[in-house]
Formats: sequence, C-alpha cells, structure tokens
Amino acid sequence: MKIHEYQAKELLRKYNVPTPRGEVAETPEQVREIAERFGGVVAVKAQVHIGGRGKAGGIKVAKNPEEAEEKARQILGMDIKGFTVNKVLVEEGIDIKEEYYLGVIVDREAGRNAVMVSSAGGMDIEEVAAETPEKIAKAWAYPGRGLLPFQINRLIFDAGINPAVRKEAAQFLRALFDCYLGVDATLAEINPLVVTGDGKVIAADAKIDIDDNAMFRHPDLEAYRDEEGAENPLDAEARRRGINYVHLGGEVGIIGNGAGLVMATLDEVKRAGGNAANFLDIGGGAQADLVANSLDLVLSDPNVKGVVFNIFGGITRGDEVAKGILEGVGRLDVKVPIVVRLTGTNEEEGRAILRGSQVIPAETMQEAAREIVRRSRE
Amino acid sequence: MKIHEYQAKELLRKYNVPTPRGEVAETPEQVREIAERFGGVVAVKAQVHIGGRGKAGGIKVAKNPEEAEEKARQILGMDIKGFTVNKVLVEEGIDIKEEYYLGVIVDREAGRNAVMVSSAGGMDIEEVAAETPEKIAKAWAYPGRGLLPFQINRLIFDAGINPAVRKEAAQFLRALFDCYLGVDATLAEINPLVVTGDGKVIAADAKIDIDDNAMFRHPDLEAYRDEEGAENPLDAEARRRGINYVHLGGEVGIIGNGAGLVMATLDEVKRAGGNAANFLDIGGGAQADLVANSLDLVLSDPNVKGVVFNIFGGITRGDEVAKGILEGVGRLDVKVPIVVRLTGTNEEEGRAILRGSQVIPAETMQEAAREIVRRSRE
Amino acid sequence: MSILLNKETKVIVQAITGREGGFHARLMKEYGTQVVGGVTPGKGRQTVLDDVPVFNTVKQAVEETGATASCIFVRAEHNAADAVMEAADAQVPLIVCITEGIPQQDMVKAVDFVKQQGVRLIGGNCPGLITPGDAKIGIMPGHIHTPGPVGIVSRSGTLTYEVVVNLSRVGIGQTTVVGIGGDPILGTRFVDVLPLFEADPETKAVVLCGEIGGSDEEVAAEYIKSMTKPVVSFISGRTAPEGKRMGHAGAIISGRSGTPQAKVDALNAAGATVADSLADIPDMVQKLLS
Amino acid sequence: MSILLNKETKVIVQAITGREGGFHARLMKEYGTQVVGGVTPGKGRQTVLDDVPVFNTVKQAVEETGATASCIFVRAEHNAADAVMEAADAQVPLIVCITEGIPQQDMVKAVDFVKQQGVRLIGGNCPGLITPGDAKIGIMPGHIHTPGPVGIVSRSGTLTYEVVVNLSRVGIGQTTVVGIGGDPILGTRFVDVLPLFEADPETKAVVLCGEIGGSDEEVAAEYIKSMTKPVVSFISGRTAPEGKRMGHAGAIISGRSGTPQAKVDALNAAGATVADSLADIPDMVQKLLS
Repeated sequence: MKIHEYQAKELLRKYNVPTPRGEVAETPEQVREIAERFGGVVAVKAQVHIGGRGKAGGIKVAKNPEEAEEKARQILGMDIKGFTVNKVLVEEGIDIKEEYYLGVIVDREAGRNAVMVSSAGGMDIEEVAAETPEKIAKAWAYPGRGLLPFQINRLIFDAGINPAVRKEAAQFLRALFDCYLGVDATLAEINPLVVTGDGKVIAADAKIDIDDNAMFRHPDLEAYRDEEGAENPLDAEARRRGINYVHLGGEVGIIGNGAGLVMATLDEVKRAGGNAANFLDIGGGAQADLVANSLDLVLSDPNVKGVVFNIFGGITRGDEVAKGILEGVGRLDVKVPIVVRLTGTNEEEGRAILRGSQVIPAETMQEAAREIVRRSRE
Repeated sequence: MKIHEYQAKELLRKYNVPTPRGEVAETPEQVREIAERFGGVVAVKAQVHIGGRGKAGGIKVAKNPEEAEEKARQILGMDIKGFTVNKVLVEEGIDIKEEYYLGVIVDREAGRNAVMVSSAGGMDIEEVAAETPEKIAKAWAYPGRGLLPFQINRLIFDAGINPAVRKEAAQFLRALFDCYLGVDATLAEINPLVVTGDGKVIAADAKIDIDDNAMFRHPDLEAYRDEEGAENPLDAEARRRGINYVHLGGEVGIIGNGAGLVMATLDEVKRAGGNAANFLDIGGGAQADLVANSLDLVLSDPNVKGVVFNIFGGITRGDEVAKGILEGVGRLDVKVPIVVRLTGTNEEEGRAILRGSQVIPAETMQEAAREIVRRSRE
Repeated sequence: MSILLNKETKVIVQAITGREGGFHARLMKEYGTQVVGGVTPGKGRQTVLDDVPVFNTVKQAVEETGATASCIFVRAEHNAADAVMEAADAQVPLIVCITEGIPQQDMVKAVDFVKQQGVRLIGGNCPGLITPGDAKIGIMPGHIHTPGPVGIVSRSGTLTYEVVVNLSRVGIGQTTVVGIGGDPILGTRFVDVLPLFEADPETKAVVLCGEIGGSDEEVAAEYIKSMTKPVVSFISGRTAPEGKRMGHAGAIISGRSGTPQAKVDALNAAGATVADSLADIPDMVQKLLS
Repeated sequence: MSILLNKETKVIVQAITGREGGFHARLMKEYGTQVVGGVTPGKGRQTVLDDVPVFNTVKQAVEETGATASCIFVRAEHNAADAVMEAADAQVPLIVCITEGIPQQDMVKAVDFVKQQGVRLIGGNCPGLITPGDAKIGIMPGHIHTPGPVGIVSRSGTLTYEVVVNLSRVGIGQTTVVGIGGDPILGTRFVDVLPLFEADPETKAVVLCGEIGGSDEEVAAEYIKSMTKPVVSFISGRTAPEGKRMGHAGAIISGRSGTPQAKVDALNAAGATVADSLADIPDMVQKLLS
C-alpha cells in the first residue's frame, strides 16, 4: 500500500525520526492559515501517489502566507501524471546544509532488508546506482537482529556523511529502520535526508510503502488508504470489493485464475493484436459470486469491447466459475462478446453449464485470445 | 545482582506478567494495614536473598489482618540461614488449582537462554531434574530472535500444562521472557507458576537475578540493590568501595590479582592447614590506592590473623602494588603478619620498595601460603 | 528417479484440520503420497482421513512418524512463518509452504532461519511439487501430470498446469514439477532447483517458467550457461506495463532489473530457448529431446 | 608449528587509540606480532605507534591491511559485543576479545553471530593467546614464555602466567598458550582448543587449567578420552565454598554440575592427570614428556 508523504512523516514521528514541522491541507485558505501559524518560509507539497512531483511543479516554496495560499491554489487540483492533487503538505522551511539519500528496501535476491545511503542526495538515485554505484553505501540487516550498530556506523563512514553529525545520523538511521520494520514497510525512502545549518539530521521528504500482506497486523493503518488519487476509479472500486484488479486501459477485458496465467493471457491478447483493458486474477478456489462480481467490474469499464476468461481449474472448480459467469451475464445486460476457455477440475460440468448461453467457448488460451480480439473489433 | 521477590514482581508487572496483588512492609503494623485493605486471606513472605524461606518458616498465611500482624511479628527480624528478615511481602491469597515450575537461565554450554517448564511445580526442581528429567520441558531461545511462538507452544504441550489455559500460559511465557531479556536477567524463576480456579496464570513466587555486567544499561535498577540482608557487612562494604571481595569466615586474609590465581591461593592456604578469611581480587592494572583500600577492608575483619598477597604482574605492576601495601600498612596500625609474594612486571622495583618494611617476602605462592598459615598461628 | 520427492517421502501436513489442509491432504493421499501425519496445536490425538494421526507439535509428529517432509497450510494471519520455522527447527528436510499472503518481513526471518537449520523450504505462496506417478506435495491437480523426461520449475501455479497439460497432451511426461512460488522472498529459487535437475539422470530437458519482476531469471541464466541439459524458458507478463502490480508481489518491474526484455536476453544469451507463447513449448521441448 | 597464531598472523587492534588498546598494541608489536592496523570510529586516517594506520571500520582495515586477526579492547559499555560482530561480519578469521564485563545477553548474541559467520572468537574477558617467540595477541607478559613442546589452555589469566613461569623455569617451553577467558558465555571452550593441540605435530603434551563453575572441564574430559597426547590438568577453587561468587562469573557452583570434585573425577577418568597444586605441574609434565 502506498501512503502519502504526510502520512509517512506521521509514522516517522511515532518512531522519533526527525521531520520538519508540517500540516496537511485541502484548500488554499487552510494553507494560508497554516503558513501564518508557522511564520516565515514554508514549502507547499502536492500529496499524490506518484513520483516526480517536484519536476511537475507540485512542490513550491513560499516566503509568506499570501504566497503560500497562491502556490496552494496552483497545486491543488493539478494533474500529475494522471493523479489529481487533493491535498498538500505545508511544511516549515528548513535550512539545508547538506543533502543525502537514504533508502531501505526488501532485497529479494539477498532475502534481507537492504539499507542504502548516499551523499548523492536529492538526485535520481537509480541514475546514481547505474552510473556511480560506488557512491552508494549499502548494508544488509541480519534477519531477527536488525541493523547492527557497526553497520550503521559503516554506512555513515562509507557514505561520507559529515562526521560532525555522526551521532545524529546514527540515531536517525536506527529510528528509521525501527519504523520500517515496525510498520511492516517494504520500502522507506528519505530523499533528501537533510543536514541543517544547526546540525540537525531531518527527513525532508519521505516515501513509505506498507506490505499489503501485513495489514492484518496494522488495522490502524487502514485509515491511510487513499484511493481517491489513484489513476483510475476502477482500481479503487476493485480494492473496495476485494478484487485483484489492475486497470490497463485497452479494450479487451481479461479474467483468469493465477497471476502468471493472467499475465500470459495478456501477452497472448497482445500477440493477437489486441490491448488488455485490465489484469484480473480471481485467485485460487473462487466461488461463483466472486466471478460474477469480477465480470461486473470489468464490464463497468466503458472502453471494454469484449471479455475473455482463462480458467485452469485446480483448487478453482470449473462449474463454480461457469455459474459465476452466467450469474454475471444474467445480472447485467451484456452487449459485448464473452469468450471462455475453461479446463482442469470440473471442466466438463462447467462447459455443460455454459452450453446454450451467449458465452463463446474456446479450447486453448491462444484460441481464446484470437477469438476475443477478432470479435471485439466487430 | 540478586533482588527480592517483591522487586522481581515489580519488574514482572512492568512487562505485563500477571502477579498477585501485593505490597512490601517493614513493620507488623504496616502488614496489618495492608491486610485490612486487601481483605480476606493474605500471605506474609520474608524478603531475603536466600532460598528455602518456606521450610525455614519465612512464609505464612493469615486469615485476617490480626493474624497477619501476628505472623509478621514472627517473621520480621527472623534469621534465615544467616540472613536477617527486614522486609516482608504481603500478598492477596490466590486460589491455587495447579502448580507448575518455570525457569529461564543462561545455559553456558549451549550459549543460549534456556527455558524450562515442568508440571512438577512447587517442588525442588533440581531434584526433579536429577530424578525425572523427562518431566521438564526445555527450549533454547534463538539468539536475536528470542523465544519463538512454536517454542512456547511446544513447551506448553510438552510440560502438560492444562490445555484450557494454553493461551494464558503462552502470554505468560512470552511476557516473562521479554522481562528476562529486558532487564538483562541471568535467571528468572517462577516457582510455583499457578493456574487459579478461575483460569488465570499467575506468578505466585518470583526470583530474578540481574547481570551485574549489564547494570550500566539499567541505572534505575541500582535502587534494587539491597546489601542489608547480606551475610556479612564486609560484603556490603566491599560493594560500596567497588572491591571484588567475598567473605569466607576464616583467619587468613587473601589478596591477589586474577580470580583463578586468588582461588588457587585459597586452595594452597587450605593445603597448608589454614582457612581463608576472604577472596579478594584486585583485578588487572590495579593502582596503589585500590591495593591500600583492599588491605584496609581485609584488616577490618576482626577474625583476620594474617594477610597474604599473591601478585603476578602482567598489566598489574609490582611497584604499584608494593606502594599500595606500604600505604595501607602506614595508614593502619597493622598488628598481624603480612606475607607478600610478588612476581612478573616490575617485580624488582616492587621488592625494593618493600625491603625494610614489616612485610615478609615469599618466593612462590606455596611458600607464601605456608608462611602466612604458620605466622598467623603464632 | 526424480528430484526432492518420491514414493518414500513421508509427509506431514501442518493445519491438517483446516478446510484447505484437510482437502488437499486427502488429494495428496489419493495421489499416492505417504501422508503420515498432521499437526494442529490443540488437536493432538485426533485421527483424520481414516488413519492419519494429528499431533500438537511438529517435533512430536516427526518423532512419531519419521516424517521427511511437511506441507504447510497454516494461514498467514495464524503465523505461517512460525509454522515454517517450527518445521525447520524439527529438522524436517523438505518444507513446502502453500500459504499465500505471508508478510514479507515474516518471510525474511523464516527463510534465514530455514537456511541456518540447513533444511529446504519451497514457497511460500506456491503450488508445491509433484513427481508424476509417485507422489505430490501441494495443491496442483494430479491427473494432468504424466511421468516422463522433463523437469519443470516455475514461479506461477496455473501457468505451470498449462505447460504440463500441453506437454502431457503430446505425450511428453515430467520427472518432477516444482512450483517455487511468486512471492518476493522465497525459500527456493530457480537457481536452487536447476542443479537438482542437472544432476538427475532421468531428467533430459528442463522447462523454466519465469515472470516479470525480480532478477531470479537472470541469476538462473548464469547457471544455465554451465548446464549440459537443454532448457526451454518462458517469461509471463512480457507485455505488462512498467510499475503495474499484477497480483504476485514479485511482478513489479522496478528500475533496471526485472524487465521482461532483460530476462529474455539473459536466457537467450545462456542458450535457454525462450518461447514467445506457451503454445510453442511442447514443440520446442520435443525437438530438444529428439 | 603452533596453533591459531604465528609470525604470519596480521593483527588489527579495535580501540587502538584507547589507553589499554594503545598500550598493549605496542607490547604486541614489540613482541614481534605483526600489528598492521587499528580501528577507532572517527579516528580514521591517523597513524599510531609510528607506522600503524587507524581506520574507521573493521571492514576498511581488513581491506587495506589484509588482517587475519583482531584484538578487541573496546569497553563493555561501548558495546564490545558489537565490535566482535563487526569483526565477524568483516570475516576476520580469528577474533580475540580482551574486554571484561560484557553483559551475558550481549555475548549470547555475539557468540551465535560469530558462529554463523564461520569465524573464531576467543574470549571475552580473556588474556588472549601467545605462540612464544613468534607472536602474541593479548595482554599476557610476553617475557615469561619460552618456545617448546607444551600446549596450554586456560580459563584464568594470572593463573596461566603462574603455570607458564613454573614450566619455563625448569626449561619446558610452550607451543601456544590460549587463555579462553572465565566468562559464562565464551567464543571458544576447552573442547574447541584441544583438537588443535592434538593435531599440532609440535605439541607433545597439554596443560589444561580449569576452575570451578560450569561444566566445560567435564565436556573437555569426554574429548580427552580420545586424545593420543598426554594432558595434565588443574582445577582452581577446589576449596571454595558452594554458591560463593569468586569474581569470575563462571565460578559459581550451581546444582549438581560444576562441583570441583565432579571435574576432578571426570578428568581423572579421562586419563588427564590432575595436579593438586600448581607447583606439581612442571614435574608431572616433565615425566609425561620423557
């Protein structure tokens, strides 16, 4: 789950990670009021679930409350790569002396949490990683033991952090890592990590991704979920219904069981000359109701000109899927072609259920893909 | 560091380990007052740093406040194996349905923390360990990871804890282990661990030893140090002066550097027919002041008829020790013989300093032991 | 021969008294797997599936049954990672974790623990493994498999079934099919399974089914360079747009690594024929076998 | 020959800029030990003892000097256990921790970590080790040692010096003298050192100096049964009363194990002659050597 910068900073503060004083606002007037209370220079920062806000004009500095209100008026409602800005974070200006990059991620290959620190702060870290990897100091936390003091020490020396703030930087790193583990994050990025003129180490920006699988441990974080700014309302709707859906924007709706199989179906549709409207995985052991609901969701996309089902029964039973398809088709007045490829557990029963309906059967996934692409063009 | 039962229970409560309601008292009147507030049956328990209180009559149950006061009068001031009872813990009576033993210790051989649970609660666990070891369920915590949930589960099943309180027992174990690690304990024993009639799991007794080496992390626990009840006032005095001293009760005072060497000197004194008054290790790199202070402490024991120094200079310098001895001898009016065996670093300088003083030199530790035993009998 | 699993393997099922665990334990048993016991804390001394004893702890189950493998259906919220560690602590040599949705930090700890204990974990979030005709541990439909000369290793469940069905249909059977799972943190990766196939005398060719995300295929490609046996590979999600999450947490394209093209290039460079469509795999394998 | 340490060993000193670290680094160097560097965070790029470079991290020190051993003087309150783990993480093969007073829970973690990293830790709270005439790592007075045929392993510092002096005085030298330390949780125990002496062709006899507390002597006795070389042993504190703490945390007699008599009996049964007095050791060794 992606969370906003202001939410990430709320979490950081809970773990004693220093952040600038800041408040979130939804109107230019609120922004002015906050800026008045803060006094002096403030930054007004768009809160959207996408990178590159700065370059897109989503972050502006204001010298006084009037200017803050004016900047907020420019930013609020703005479109950044398809995301609408509904909220801004108003932060006290900080006296930036040095900028560093700090990132913690789950390193799949190592099977451990990796911590990266670089003096190339504020820059595009992927570019730094590609071009001057020696500028990134790395350490891998030992599972169960966490990030050990000597590792923190080494990161600071290797990244060339100003020795004058070594103690503060070590405290920051420890607290950040505690936060990362504490909230079950899969990513925590502080870019830039700022050393201020008076020797404070502070998180100027913050990005935290929470592990969706761990949300059962963090019911309080559910409130951080914000689908409003998502790219497509269908993604939000899918989330509400508990359906594993990704909007892709093409004209062929795709439903299947198992992520790999659905992705392969996407590939086959593409090879057949079509464009996937979405990715939808009903998972293992789906019941008729979920299938009907999924069809409903896919069909609510006005671009969709046809839907293909690709089901390989294992735990998922063919008859359940067939029932769900008919239920969905019955509920809605379906005008577009629906091609169904059904095999595996209870495939016979499933096909029998679908016989005589408007649903078009297919033998293989390749055939199904060709068929739906052809028919959705008609 | 040994702490009292009431202190151990204070720590347990901080870690949410269930304990009976209880308060500490120093007079029979206080006991009565506490018993009045608690109402009903109470237990009055001697707080001394020695085991076997129960058998010695240091634990008594009272049915009402009057009886509580009376029992307190019997217990307070009592001598238990050389320890004087200055405090009692007054606890609400608990409805004991089942009794278990629970112990956590540092297992030297495994290099890990071992947890032991047994249904043979309330009994002498060492006897159980020797005679029916299969009645003790054991688990070793994984360093850094702690006691894992499956280990707690297994301990409970293997020890045959009543399945009806499995969840409560698991919570108890987890909390107790957290407490153990949290306070840097080297031992935590709950004997008996009680299951009450209404299905609560509660620490009826508690014994916790804190790692002296870890006290720098727990300055707040310094207040728990209680030397008053110690066997000998000299032990308390040594602690105050920061001297590594153990009172042993014989007539030959022993001072040396290095625990192994001092113990070997003890053995030699015994072989020569004497009895050690104490063990005193001045440690490595001792300065003259510590040496003088140590001599002072040993001589303050009225039983001491002679003192032997056994010094092997390494980090410890012979001249420093010699200076310290003369300083000590000069400060006090020493009436008993002092034999000094000095070798290793700066031994020549040391011997030169002692020459002409009342101190008797010896070549080897065997000679020194024989000499001091002989002279202390004169 | 086969890898990892055969008729001799004695399997216990953790959470055997649950809906999924019970259902699949029965299917495994029906397929011929020696299901020697189950574990559900608090349900010890029961018997399920006619004659399968249930134990309170894995340790007890291993002691009483001599189990050499465990199949885990414990739900993520019920601490599936702890169940994995319990099996590892009890020195079960092969642990197969079917459970999906285990938090990544739990898996980081569990995978490290399993390695320390010197045992093998397959999964989590995997369909398990099957040696056709001998035994299966997991949830794959047994009947689509046929004994034969092809080893299969895959990150995806249903996709693998598709490959198996297509191969079986043209008469190409499998030595062992291993579904390693699609999560970011896994007990076993491609590169851990390939050497087993390379060493197995009955395996004549290998099919590797990868997908977008991570860099396991690239790492596998490095190993494939040194293999004597032919490898056919397939990468699912090649047309998926960057940065879109496709259900498997692993299927995120992040930064420079994990792009489908990088995987295809690496596999091609290593001499592992890459199939553009699943439908092409049987022909390609047939050619390599003959 | 010798064990663990010789002229080729390259040593770094952690906390070399401290009082103790600096003092003993100089003595080690004077004895002939290759002291190639020191580590003190924040004091990197300095030079001490004429030509010994100081680094901020152990990793850097190892990379730049090729160190094969580290001697740790970091104080307990400054997290000596972390210093041990830093050396282990940097894959220093031999770590000698002189520091005394390290909390037991810190050592539990550090010793486990060191094992996982596959390196060797001696100590904490130990005098270190010396191969007379070649090199020393630690705080023992070098001049009392003589090269020769006897391996010594001991839990106590000054007691060992006493044994060494008595041996040297009658002309019996030492291959290597290893002080394993007296703490309850140790990196290396008797039973870890004895096989090294057994395998060392120059070591003709072994002296083992134990003390009351723990059961390391009993464990060692088990191994001694299988040794071809003669072992002389000594147990310090045999007359100490039960339950009294004697400075070394290890020297507590608890319960049935660790009583001096149990140790003496076990060693006698294993064929390791037990000396009643330190003074008897030289004669006993002399007899066994001839």
